Amino acid sequence: MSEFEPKIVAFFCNWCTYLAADLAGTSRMKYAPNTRVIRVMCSGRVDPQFILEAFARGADGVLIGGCHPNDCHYQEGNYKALRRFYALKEIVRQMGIEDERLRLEWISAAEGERVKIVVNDMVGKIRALGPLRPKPQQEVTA
Amino acid sequence: MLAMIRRKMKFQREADPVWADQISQQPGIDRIWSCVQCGTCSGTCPLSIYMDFTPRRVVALVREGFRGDALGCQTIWLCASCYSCTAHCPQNVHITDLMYRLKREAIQYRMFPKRFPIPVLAREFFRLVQRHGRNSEVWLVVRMALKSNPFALLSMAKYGFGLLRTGRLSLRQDRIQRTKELQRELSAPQEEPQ
Amino acid sequence: MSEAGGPVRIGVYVCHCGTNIAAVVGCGEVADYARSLAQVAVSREYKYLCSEPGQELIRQDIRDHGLNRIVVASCSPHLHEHTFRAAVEKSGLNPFFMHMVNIREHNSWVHEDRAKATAKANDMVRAAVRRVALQQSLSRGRVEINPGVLVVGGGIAGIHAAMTLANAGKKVHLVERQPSIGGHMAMFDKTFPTLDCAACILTPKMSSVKAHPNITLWSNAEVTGVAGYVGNFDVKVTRWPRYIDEDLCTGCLQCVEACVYKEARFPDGFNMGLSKRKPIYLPFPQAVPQVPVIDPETCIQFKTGKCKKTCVAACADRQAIDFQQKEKIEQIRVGAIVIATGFQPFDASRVPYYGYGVYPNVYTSLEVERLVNASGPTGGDVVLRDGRRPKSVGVIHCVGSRDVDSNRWCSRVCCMYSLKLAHLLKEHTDAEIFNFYIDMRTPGKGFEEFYQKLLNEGVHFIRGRVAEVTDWALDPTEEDKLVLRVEDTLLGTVRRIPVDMVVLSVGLEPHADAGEVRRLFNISCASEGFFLERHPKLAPVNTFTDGIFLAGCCQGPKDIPDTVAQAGAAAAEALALIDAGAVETEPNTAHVIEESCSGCRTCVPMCPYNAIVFDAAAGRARIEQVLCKGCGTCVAACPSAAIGQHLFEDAEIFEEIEGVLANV
Amino acid sequence: MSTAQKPARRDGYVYFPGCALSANGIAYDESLRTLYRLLGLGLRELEDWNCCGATAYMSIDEGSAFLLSARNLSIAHRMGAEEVLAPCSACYLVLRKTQDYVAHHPSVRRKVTESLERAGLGPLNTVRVRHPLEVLYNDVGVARIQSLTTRKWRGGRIACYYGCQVVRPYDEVDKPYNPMRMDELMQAVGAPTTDYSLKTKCCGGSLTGTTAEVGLRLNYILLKEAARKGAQAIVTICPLCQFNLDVYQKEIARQSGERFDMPVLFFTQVLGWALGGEPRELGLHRSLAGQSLIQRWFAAKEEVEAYV
Repeated sequence: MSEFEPKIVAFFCNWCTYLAADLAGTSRMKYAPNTRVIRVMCSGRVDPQFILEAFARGADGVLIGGCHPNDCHYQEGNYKALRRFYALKEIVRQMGIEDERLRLEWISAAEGERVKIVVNDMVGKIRALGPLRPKPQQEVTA
Repeated sequence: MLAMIRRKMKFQREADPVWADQISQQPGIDRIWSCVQCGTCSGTCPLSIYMDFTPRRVVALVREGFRGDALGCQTIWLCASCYSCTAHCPQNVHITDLMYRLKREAIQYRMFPKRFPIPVLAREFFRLVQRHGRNSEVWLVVRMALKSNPFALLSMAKYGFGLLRTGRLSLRQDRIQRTKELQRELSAPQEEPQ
Repeated sequence: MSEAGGPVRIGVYVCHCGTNIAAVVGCGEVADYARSLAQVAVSREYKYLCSEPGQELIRQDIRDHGLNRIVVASCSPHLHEHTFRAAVEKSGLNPFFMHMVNIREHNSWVHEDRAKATAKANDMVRAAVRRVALQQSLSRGRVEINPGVLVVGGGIAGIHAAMTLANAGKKVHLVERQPSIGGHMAMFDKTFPTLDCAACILTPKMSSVKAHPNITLWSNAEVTGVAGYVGNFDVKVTRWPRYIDEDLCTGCLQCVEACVYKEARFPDGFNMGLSKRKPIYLPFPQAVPQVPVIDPETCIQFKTGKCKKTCVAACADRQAIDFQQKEKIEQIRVGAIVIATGFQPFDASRVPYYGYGVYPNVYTSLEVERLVNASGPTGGDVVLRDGRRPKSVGVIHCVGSRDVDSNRWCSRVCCMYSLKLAHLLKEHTDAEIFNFYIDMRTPGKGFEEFYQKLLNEGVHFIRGRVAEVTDWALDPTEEDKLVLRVEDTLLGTVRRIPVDMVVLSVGLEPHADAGEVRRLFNISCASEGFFLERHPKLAPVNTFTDGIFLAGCCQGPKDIPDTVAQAGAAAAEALALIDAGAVETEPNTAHVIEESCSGCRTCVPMCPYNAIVFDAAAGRARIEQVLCKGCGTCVAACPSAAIGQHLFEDAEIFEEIEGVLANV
Repeated sequence: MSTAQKPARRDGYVYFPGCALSANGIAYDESLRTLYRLLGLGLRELEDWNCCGATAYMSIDEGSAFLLSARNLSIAHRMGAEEVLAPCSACYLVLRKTQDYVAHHPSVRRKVTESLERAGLGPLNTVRVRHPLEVLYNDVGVARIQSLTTRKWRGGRIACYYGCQVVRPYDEVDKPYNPMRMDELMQAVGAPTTDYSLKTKCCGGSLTGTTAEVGLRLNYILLKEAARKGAQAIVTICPLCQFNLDVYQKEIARQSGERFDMPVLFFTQVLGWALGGEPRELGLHRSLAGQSLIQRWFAAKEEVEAYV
């Protein structure tokens, strides 16, 4: 039985985090091969349904990467993403999915190193948590 | 005359690149690979003027794997751990830690220069603290000189007297109360040589 | 253009990129795997897909096998998406039926485990195959290009770019923050390695800028707002008051003469504070425009309101002096922007052990440029702050460069300008000169020859980074000197060298406000803070924002020849854009699916570009395609799923999600 | 400068004297205790403390070196301390370094935790390591020390000598280059200071004993430059520096053929005297060099005059 390899779906914005991942590549940094990157133009494009769908289809974690505050290529798409993220985080928590499995990171085009650190860190934490298994439905106490 | 002529060429077979890799595993020392050989460490070191290899050259020796030179040199024993090199290094090489690392290995393999008093003092100090839990480096120096070196005694005696008179030197061994506790703590199973 | 009706037939192409991909990802396995997927008609691996034969391979398959969807698994779409779209388009297929999978930057270059890397590539290819099947035929929009160009920064880079564009007949607006153009080059004495006088090269160009009918020069001004997009940038420029009307001033300078301050009292910025100026002053003799400026911080009229205003009297009926002048906002529309905002010299006081600001005889290289200049503060006579003439000088290279505590990068020009200053100081003072370097970097044309010249002039070259500049003396020869303590790494021994004067060769770094400028123009910075080019080799003067180009040291340290060459390249890119007359835009805009729109208006405030309008009559939202930039924020926000985004439709992204997870 | 005094620690500062302050540097211990009393600050001695290991221990066995400090930090934690005061530079650095390595290197953390458990000692947690210079500067403040000054300084100009391990490689006590906090404190009690370029140069530590010609030369340079800059005394924050400059001064003078009569004092002695402490309780009689000057400057029966 081989070690559990978490599968992480990553939504990276075209202008910052996707380029940062490109930079990590051109700099030949090494990080865990567990992410599957889906490119969107802006983190603001990430529909909460995408995230729930990813968890439903078997993702062990979801990572959203956008531009730093004030740096959005589309002025403020990342703020929209952030607002949505807070709401979604609460929903995901109530579903019994651990916090470490859903993450939003601001990574600029210059921060290839950050992609490496974030991915490795997230993979480590999710590996420790184990595969995402539906928890026995807990009574939600508001 | 011919006896003074020494071969200085280094053959690649003398180099031990694996050793260099091992040494650089230790936190902080991994930065030796970033060294650009600028010599800031040697320039800022108050003791480099007495060393057989300047600190910069020690980094070069380690990187190239010349273990014998790096462990046998006087440099590491002249290092007073003032951290000036570490603070000044433009590449953040932890040179002081490298010196400590080399000292440990030199003592372990008894590769320090003969009749060099510093490693002897360090070992003596180590043993005393292990046993009693207390000791003072300076105090030990004075005491050792008073006891062991008859020539030094002549010049040292006057310090000893001055210190005794001003209440700054006692020949009584100070010790902690719970020596057992300390020894238990220090009794870790010996790990691989550091 | 084919609308690709009929059953979906997908071709999958896996690129080896030599060994760049193939060394880590099992390309053959990926191609075999792809062949097993539904709707895949052809699957191949190839050594270099971006090569002409590689592209032809795809086109041939489209013709022979009737492919109507293409997946290319190779490098980043940022590098070659346009290449493969063009290849597909050439065969008659709509270019947006092609989708790229990044198995190089995001895979083979960052992973080592072959099995895991190959599995990841399989997942990504599977997702692409599922998504591409849904992709639709799209057409690009067309945007007319405004023929004007904005050049930001009036140093040598901005000047050269502006002149090139203006000579090609384009209308150029040149905006400079300082009261005069000229930048750092205007402060230099000579230029390396030819030793020709900087002013002799630069000042004619500065005058030409002012005289050129196609150039509008706004000095003492800053860009304070940028909106719009390639071809149609709406730029706001704030022209700060200089309290002298540029149109009325004749540049006679009688006002400066007449100022109530008979003596110049205030540090002169152009001369690095080594001389004084009055509250009303011309930045330097060759300043362009030749119009003085009033410094409200020191002018008595501004401070007390009770000055005799002798300057106004001297100006007489020209009436150019205007204490009431306010900043003026100019609004212009341009098609392209060249950013040439330059660098700032490293602040030497950040290296405390070199004593800058502590010992008066420690100078920065820029101060020495002024000191050796014939029109400088001492008329070219090298006299120290304490009045002595130096008999010995130490020039320290790499101050604020190659140092993790300040800036990690090599500033590229310091070795050469240090050699130049050593030569000039020797020439002016006949002092004994010591250059302290870590590595001597002379890789330009004529540079090594210049180094040889200096070696033969008797300048000392000591390989070692100076550890400290100090005043403690060990013996009489060191009394009243600055002592440099350094390891001469070639001798392998530490030396103490007493000198009268120390020159710190400071590095180049991004402007302190480079981050704000970057946001203003919506471009990126590299980790050092210099502006990021789109690709170091393929698009060195482009940015990731179409229509914005880079020139000079704002992109990274470089010398004058390289700066001018880059400025020419930036101007040429801007010209190519403008002369095309129009530019095609990505079709990735959002669109309202009318039958689903409930008219809730959630989307309307989401759009930062006001592209969404609510059609009250129809009770539905509508998206203006020209204004939409394609971020997709409104798509994610729509509660009725009534907004789609071309190229990033919900269904396509869901397929990708399911695709990457299909084997879980 | 804020004059507001932070509330004193509940039970005062937990104080780790270390071996040097109990032997050759006893004057530092005496003056520190006196000064704290005059400032109304409590000092509780760290119970059954052991030697920090200094530089020698690091040269033999780094792991054990960290364990020595770990025991002290663990005892401090058990005493309910959030902070431990370490006046000796070697002690300060080793404790501080141990914390750093425990925090950042999992292998060190593991070994320390296991060893403490084996010895029945508690966890380290986050006891903060502090140096009296920084405590006096930050917690008490220059202004308060100035306001509490009761004696007029009658001594000469001072060279403030910080030495090495307190300002490097950690910079919490003062800046690594041209530190000024001790200078400011000295000026606050009226003692003029010189611009001393060697204030962070190394005294050579125990080299004075092991390789005398090297160690003495370093101290010769320190003394000579202080004198050249017009200093009549050197004030230190480290027992080893004080020891070297004080005890070997006569020998240095003999070998160099130059005359030195330079009192080498602890900064706590100067501050303690300015605040009204008596010379004997400040250990001023324990200096070897410049004793006649010391007796002249620090007269016992100085009438208390309001000074500020």
